[in-house]
Amino acid sequence: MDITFKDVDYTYQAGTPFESQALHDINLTIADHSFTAIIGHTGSGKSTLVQHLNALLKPTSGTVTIGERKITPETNNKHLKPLRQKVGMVFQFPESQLFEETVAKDIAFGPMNFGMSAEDAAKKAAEMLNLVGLPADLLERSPFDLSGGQMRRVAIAGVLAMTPEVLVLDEPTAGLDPAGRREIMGMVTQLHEKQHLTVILITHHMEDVASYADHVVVMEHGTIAKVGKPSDVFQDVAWLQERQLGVPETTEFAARLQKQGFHFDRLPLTEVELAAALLPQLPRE
Amino acid sequence: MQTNQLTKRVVLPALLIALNVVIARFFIIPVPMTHGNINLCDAGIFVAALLYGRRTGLIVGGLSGFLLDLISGYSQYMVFSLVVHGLEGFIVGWIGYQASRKIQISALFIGGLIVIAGYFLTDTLLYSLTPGLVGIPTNALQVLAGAVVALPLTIKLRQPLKL
Amino acid sequence: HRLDPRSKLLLSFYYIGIIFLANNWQTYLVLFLFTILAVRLSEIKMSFFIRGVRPLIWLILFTVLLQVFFTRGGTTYWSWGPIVLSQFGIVNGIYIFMRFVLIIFMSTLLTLTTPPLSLADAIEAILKPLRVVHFPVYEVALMLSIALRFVPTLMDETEKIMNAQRARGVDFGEGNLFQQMRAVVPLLIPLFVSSFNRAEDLATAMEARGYQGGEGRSKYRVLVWHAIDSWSVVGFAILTVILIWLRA
Amino acid sequence: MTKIIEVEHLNFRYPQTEGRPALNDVNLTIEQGEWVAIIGHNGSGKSTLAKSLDGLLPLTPDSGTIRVAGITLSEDNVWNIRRQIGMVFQNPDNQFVGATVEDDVAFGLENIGLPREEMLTRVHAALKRVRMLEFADREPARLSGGQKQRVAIAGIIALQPQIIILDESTSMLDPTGRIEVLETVRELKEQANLTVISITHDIDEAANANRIIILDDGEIKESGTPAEIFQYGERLIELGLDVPYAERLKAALRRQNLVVPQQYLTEEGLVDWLWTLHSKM
Repeated sequence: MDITFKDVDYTYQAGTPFESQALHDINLTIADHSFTAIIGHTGSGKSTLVQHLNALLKPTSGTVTIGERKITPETNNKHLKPLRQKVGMVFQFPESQLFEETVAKDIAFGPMNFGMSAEDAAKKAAEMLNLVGLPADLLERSPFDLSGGQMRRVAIAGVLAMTPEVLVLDEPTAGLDPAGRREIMGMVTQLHEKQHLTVILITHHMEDVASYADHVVVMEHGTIAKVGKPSDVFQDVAWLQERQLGVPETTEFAARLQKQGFHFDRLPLTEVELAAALLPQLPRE
Repeated sequence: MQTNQLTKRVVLPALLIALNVVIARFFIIPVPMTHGNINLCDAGIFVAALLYGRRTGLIVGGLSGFLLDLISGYSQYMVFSLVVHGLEGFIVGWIGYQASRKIQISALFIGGLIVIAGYFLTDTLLYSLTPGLVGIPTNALQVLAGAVVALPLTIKLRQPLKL
Repeated sequence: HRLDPRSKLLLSFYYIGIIFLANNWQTYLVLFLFTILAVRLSEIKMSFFIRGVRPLIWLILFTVLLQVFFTRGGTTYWSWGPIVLSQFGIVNGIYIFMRFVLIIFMSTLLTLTTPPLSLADAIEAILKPLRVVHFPVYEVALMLSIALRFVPTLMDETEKIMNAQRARGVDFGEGNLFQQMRAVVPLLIPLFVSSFNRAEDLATAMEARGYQGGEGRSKYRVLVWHAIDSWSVVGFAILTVILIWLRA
Repeated sequence: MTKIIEVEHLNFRYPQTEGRPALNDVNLTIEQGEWVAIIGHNGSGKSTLAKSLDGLLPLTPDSGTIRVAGITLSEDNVWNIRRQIGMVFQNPDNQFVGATVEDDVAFGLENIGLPREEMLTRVHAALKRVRMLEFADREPARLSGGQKQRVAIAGIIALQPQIIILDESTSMLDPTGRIEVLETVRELKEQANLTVISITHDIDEAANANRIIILDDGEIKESGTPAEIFQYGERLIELGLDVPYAERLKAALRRQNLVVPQQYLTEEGLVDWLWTLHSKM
């Protein structure tokens, strides 16, 4: 399922004295089965952009095409359910969406809204809990008794239970410790590689962009400032640093080595790449 | 050593008032021909009163009614709402706090009557008998909606709020 | 606008009180002129006030018509069964219409000129005498100000959770009343839980910053009573006297 | 050097919990002017320890002793101790009391009953020092997370404490906000000789410290300089910290069969080492 933005503008509270343009002239294609990272400052329009992916917001002008479905400013708010089922959204701090008495019921909530029977949804819940790496004995516990990290995974399981084809994650690791961050990112990679989900990730961690994404979109003041493969986008270290967006640590470190006198054809993104590039430039014992 | 129980007696009602204002501003169901709409602020007052008792019910009811009227431009009702919703919260909390389900339902019923009667008197006093009478069905619908939402909430909130 | 919130609040309430003094065309006229003067002094566009009336327009018309057609007395111009168009009816209809408009104008004026925050200060100041009977004046004012400070925060949160649940297939604002009310449960539970957690955090933070109850605190915000406040009070006093004098 | 915090045999268990206590025989001394980072995985007792120092936990007399600036923590002088300690918590929204920036900074001053004239000068000065003066009349809803945390810091320094505790204060911020807050704390520490205790998962924040303390299951497991602790490499992950970049690169080079120095190198150090090696070619 490809997703295409064509000339998309979005204005909050259009037609009122408080109107403010959040997106301007967005043209973007997100290919099926790709892993796209969206980076940019708070307020650059990242969150507004992803809310167009399942028509939580409709463009004020332009068209968003999600698979077969075209969303225009005139699109009716009804009959959006099939779309919402196909595009799963994990918002920032998703644990705040938990509300049911048990973990099982909460995970089953989404699928049941999309018409799954209670029985199937219960099965799905057990399956998804396992998928996010939590033990089955949590199923009948109250989600509010779990630790913060566990709550977050239950919330993600609740989104995955809708069996979406596209998974959108808005800073899924915010506020977690490094171990928790690794586990969540590991899980997302698995979903992308094994279940072939299209993944769209909003993040501030350039390391994650470098390690996982095959595409990166740089947002600035509601427009797309740059788009491309991470290995291309991160070459321009100065451009990114000017915008205080940062680059992967390896890239920054390699740029420093380059100033010292080392030579790189292209700046590497991960320490493994850097080590490989350094090896011919160092004496062997 | 001190714990923060005393401070919480100020802060928790304050947050519930804020939440109530938000709930009332967000969930407005238009009703033609009357005050224009009903909102869910009674649901919030009922929940506060049933979960935390008459003191919290009184404060949350009275002050959220008071604030809401100012913010929504009905400030002629401010003082009346303070009294009516305050009394509503107090009575519901008094009767329904830690009581059986049946008693809680009757508490909500009485609370609802207080609101209906209170606004009937207010409108009659401010304007005339007709607006007072016209308000009765709207207010009845509003407290009914509040009660229908509040009851399942109080059950489901016990666990997460550790009550 | 420039008035102290204390005088604004008290005078608005007082105004609603003296509206009851009006009972003939002279008194209503005086009140009307006074209100228009107040509106002019506020420098707020008339359209805002008209907008305040609009949601109530059906109720007002309905009430006025009932008054007009069901009041007997004076000259009868026209009648059809129980419905009468009489002199008293028309006069009463005009009076009730005036009362609606006057109250709504004054209430709109208060809302538009009073930032809710200054209200907390005003209430604290007005209720201060009640401390004698151990009424927790500081606590009430603090509650109001904390509540106001958290309204935008919880607004954002509501929006966020609403989006999250919509993404999970909930339809808000659709279907019949019962369906609409069912839809709010997945939203209200997280909101209550979050408010509760915020209260816990905030209470801890406040104690860490030395909050130990209202006693012994000093005030950073102060209200200043200006000459204009005194003049407004005088204005209202004169108005009262005129009204009593003109009453039938 | 003066000891500003002395903790002896501190034990604590949350009421109505079973299993391990949250703090188990913690002994700790912190010198005035020190910056100490406390790390540990989630649930290791870091925040509990921080709260106990400020008397924010229902401690009992047999819990052990806590001395802050020479005062032994007890029911009677908890408020004196709180005046010595300023705490910045994790969620920027949930510690903002005032309806505007200046009201919030004044909140702590109102609590101690400071006269209004004095408050005006202190609020002004504090906001200036965290560079938030032009936001004085703003409402919190219009501020970024980093700005809210800076207001929280202003509220603390207005009270002129000797100690600042950062309880995961940067964990909910974006990278810009994190840098803002850390810069602010670093500056203030220099100017006022503050003692800083920061509880964190952030490697850059930990690198600022003079000393890192590792907490695990409510017990102090280790304590050392950042250089000593950072040598742990991959093990740092389970202790709630990232692996420093230099260590990660060293590991990658080692996998390429290169012999790398054992001891911890800063990034600077690693550049130098690589360059020296390169020059031998």
